[in-house]
Amino acid sequence: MNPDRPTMDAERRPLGKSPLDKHDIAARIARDIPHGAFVNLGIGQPTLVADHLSADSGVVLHTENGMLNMGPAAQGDAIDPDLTNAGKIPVTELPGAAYFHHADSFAMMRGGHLDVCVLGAFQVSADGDLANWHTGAPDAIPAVGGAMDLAIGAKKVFVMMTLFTKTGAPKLVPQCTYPLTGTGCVDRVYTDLAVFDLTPQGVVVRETFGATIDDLAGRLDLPLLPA
Amino acid sequence: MNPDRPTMDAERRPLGKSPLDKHDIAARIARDIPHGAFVNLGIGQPTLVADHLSADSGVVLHTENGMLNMGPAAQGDAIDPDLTNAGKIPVTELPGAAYFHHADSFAMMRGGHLDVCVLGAFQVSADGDLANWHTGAPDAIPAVGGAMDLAIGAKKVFVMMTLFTKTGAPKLVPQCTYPLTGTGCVDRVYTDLAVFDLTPQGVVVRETFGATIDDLAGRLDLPLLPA
Amino acid sequence: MTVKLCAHADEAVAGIKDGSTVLVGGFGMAGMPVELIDALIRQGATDLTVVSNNAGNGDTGLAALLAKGRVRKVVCSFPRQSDSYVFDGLYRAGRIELEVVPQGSLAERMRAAGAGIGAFFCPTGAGTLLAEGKETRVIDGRTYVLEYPIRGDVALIGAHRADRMGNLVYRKTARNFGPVMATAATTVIAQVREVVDTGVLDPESVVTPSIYVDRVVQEATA
Amino acid sequence: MTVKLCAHADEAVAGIKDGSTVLVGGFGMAGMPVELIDALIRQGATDLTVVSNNAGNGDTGLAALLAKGRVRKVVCSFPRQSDSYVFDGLYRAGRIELEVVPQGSLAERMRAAGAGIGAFFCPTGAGTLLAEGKETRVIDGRTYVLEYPIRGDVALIGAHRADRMGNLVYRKTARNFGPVMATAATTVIAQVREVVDTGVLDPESVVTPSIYVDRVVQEATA
Repeated sequence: MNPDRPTMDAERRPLGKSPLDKHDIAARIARDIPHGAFVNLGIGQPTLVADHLSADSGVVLHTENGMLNMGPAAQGDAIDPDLTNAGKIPVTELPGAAYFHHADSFAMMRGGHLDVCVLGAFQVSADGDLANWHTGAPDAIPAVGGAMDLAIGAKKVFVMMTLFTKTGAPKLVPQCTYPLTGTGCVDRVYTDLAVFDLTPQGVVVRETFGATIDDLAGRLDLPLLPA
Repeated sequence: MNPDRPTMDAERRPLGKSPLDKHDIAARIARDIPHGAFVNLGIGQPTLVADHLSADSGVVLHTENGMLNMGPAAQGDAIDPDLTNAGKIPVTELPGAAYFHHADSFAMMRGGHLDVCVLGAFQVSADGDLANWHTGAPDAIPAVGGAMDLAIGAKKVFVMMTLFTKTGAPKLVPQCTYPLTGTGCVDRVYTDLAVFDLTPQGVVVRETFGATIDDLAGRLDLPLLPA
Repeated sequence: MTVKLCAHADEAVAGIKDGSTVLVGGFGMAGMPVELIDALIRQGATDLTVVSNNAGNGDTGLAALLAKGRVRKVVCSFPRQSDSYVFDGLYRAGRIELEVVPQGSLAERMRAAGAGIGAFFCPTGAGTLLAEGKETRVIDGRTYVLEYPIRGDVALIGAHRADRMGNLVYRKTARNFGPVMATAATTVIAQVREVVDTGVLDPESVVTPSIYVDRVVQEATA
Repeated sequence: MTVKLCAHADEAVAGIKDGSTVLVGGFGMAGMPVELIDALIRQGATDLTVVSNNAGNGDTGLAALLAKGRVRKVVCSFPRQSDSYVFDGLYRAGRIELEVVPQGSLAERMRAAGAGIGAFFCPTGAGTLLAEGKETRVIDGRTYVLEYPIRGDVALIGAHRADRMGNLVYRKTARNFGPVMATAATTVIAQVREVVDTGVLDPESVVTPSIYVDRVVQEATA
């Protein structure tokens, strides 16, 4: 992958000037995935990252239901009910693929062999706690899937989310109020307004989009450090 | 396997009249292996049991170095350095074979999926303790291989041994004096002089060969029960 | 012992007892043993504990088994789906128990059952709701949760092909939970698309060796 | 990360550090990465801990590495063989440490390392010399020994074929420890008989996926 290549959609606004939409965030994440990395993209918005990985990136996608070197979503005659991703969407296989069973697939995840995983989140805390599986609502039916395994397994855990909820509440918080998926597991948070590194020294703002650090500091309930 | 078929070597003495040699013991064990059983034969004398399993026995041999449906030893051009048994002797593969790695092979053993394993022994105690890996001699180099895994894994553990050492000491004993391979793991002991079931009630003599129960009781330091 | 080749799914599920723990393969529809589940519905066993990744979709398969009130408890990673309304209704009415297990721990706990492991320290879920009440231990600075095996009385799995000895191969991501469940249950029943002669499957490519398989039935719709 | 295809075994073993723990595949000669071991002898790393099923045979391979005094400790299941005289001599002279591990526990401890398991309760060896000093626990009436992962800095394994991405297949019982060791070491180096183009290996039959493999070298004698 060429880290200097522009986002694939020429109509997108240039990064840095204004807030990003989900496609922009996905493109921004794709730029940070090293050449040849083994990557798991969580269900939902993180799957958009795949659209921004170039063919020569050498990135190998893992799907936790038992496959490495997963290809794009299947269309038309290529749809095969035996070949789906973790979101149960029909996908394709690339040359060099391998299939394995669930225990082997999660051993691969839990054993720290994936270089990167990208997950959505309800909340991320300053010390890297992740909440993305359960709203904690009393009538919610709990369902975790592979979220907890992914959160603790990959060498680097990237979160992709908006920085604020629709009602304006911060999602990067001093302490998560939603039930946790994993503790101290998030390395970096990609949002519409900024990219944050969660470090032992604190939350470092690597980059902003249409906002200043001071803007963000005024709306977030935690100290921000410049990069 | 037809449990009524005679031993394969017509020259063998009829069972029951006189002590058995190792081939006789192997034949006697083969008679007790159920049709279609999955069986591991330990290194050394237990491998002789294979010679007494008929082709229609349906017995499937496991070798702990990663194979089910192992065939007889390889001869001449059939020798393949990639295909050996646990004793590192070249063997063959039968139709319906399967290969797997060491962790899967020992998971199969430890998980209780083998119906029978047959092991040699230095000593077996009345309550089923097995000693077959270490003489306990101060200058001996300890080496256990798969003996401990086999001892605790199979549904039925059969021991094949002479009842006495060359110097006349009993090998079926109240308590093992050699270091143990496993505790309470042996179900049945096949010897040159008798077959013993190790039961919660005590040592039951199922069958004798050229000896009476009284003869044996006089030479063994433990109570014997008739079948 | 020797695998039983069954002529019909009803023969394959015969004898499943009330109160059994039934491991059911599949991830979504991939690898789902639909004909075996339908046969289990006809067979009648009740008060079942079902271990499966999901808790049924729509009105067929697992959802139909649930709808008939035959399942006391579901152990799964992800019950909630867009079309899991049968489970959702039973759960909200307090008519079914639920144990949510992280997907990898679900697989590993069944693997432990099949591999003779008594329990294992697993990092997944440490510090979360799903570890509440469980023993934990810090090993080399990391917190682990002690997880115990999940054993089945019966496993119902879907595979691609079987030979006459019971060796199984799967196809693509339909492999998922099948090979693990096959090691973890007392009686393993496989629904396959095709039964081939022994010797046809490549011994290097067999995923579930015959030792794990008790009964095989070829799909009626294959 | 992307596998490195090496032109020579010396390139494949470059950088192995003194004091490393080296997992060495093979069971007898089947699957033994002979050219990688010979290259390690030339490479010079010393004070090694070697984890392998055996402790060398005759005067070549592992035995030659031992004879050069480069191994501080051997972790294995079966050091004593008819032709293990190099190891035997070092051991009796007190010049090498030995940890004997039951063969299945050796495999499972490496699997645990690769699978992120912190420790596991294993029935093997309970009540024997090899469990002395280890934590035990009775679970459902059976005694288990707590076993910890064995991790390698490096694994040297032999496989049959690799593709250019590093996916591996093995052949017959030469598979043995290779796939497990490949999951348990920081740097995994595979000696193969043939490197084929990506896409040639059947994805259903890949035993060690490329994610586990760092360097591949084709045997010079192949």
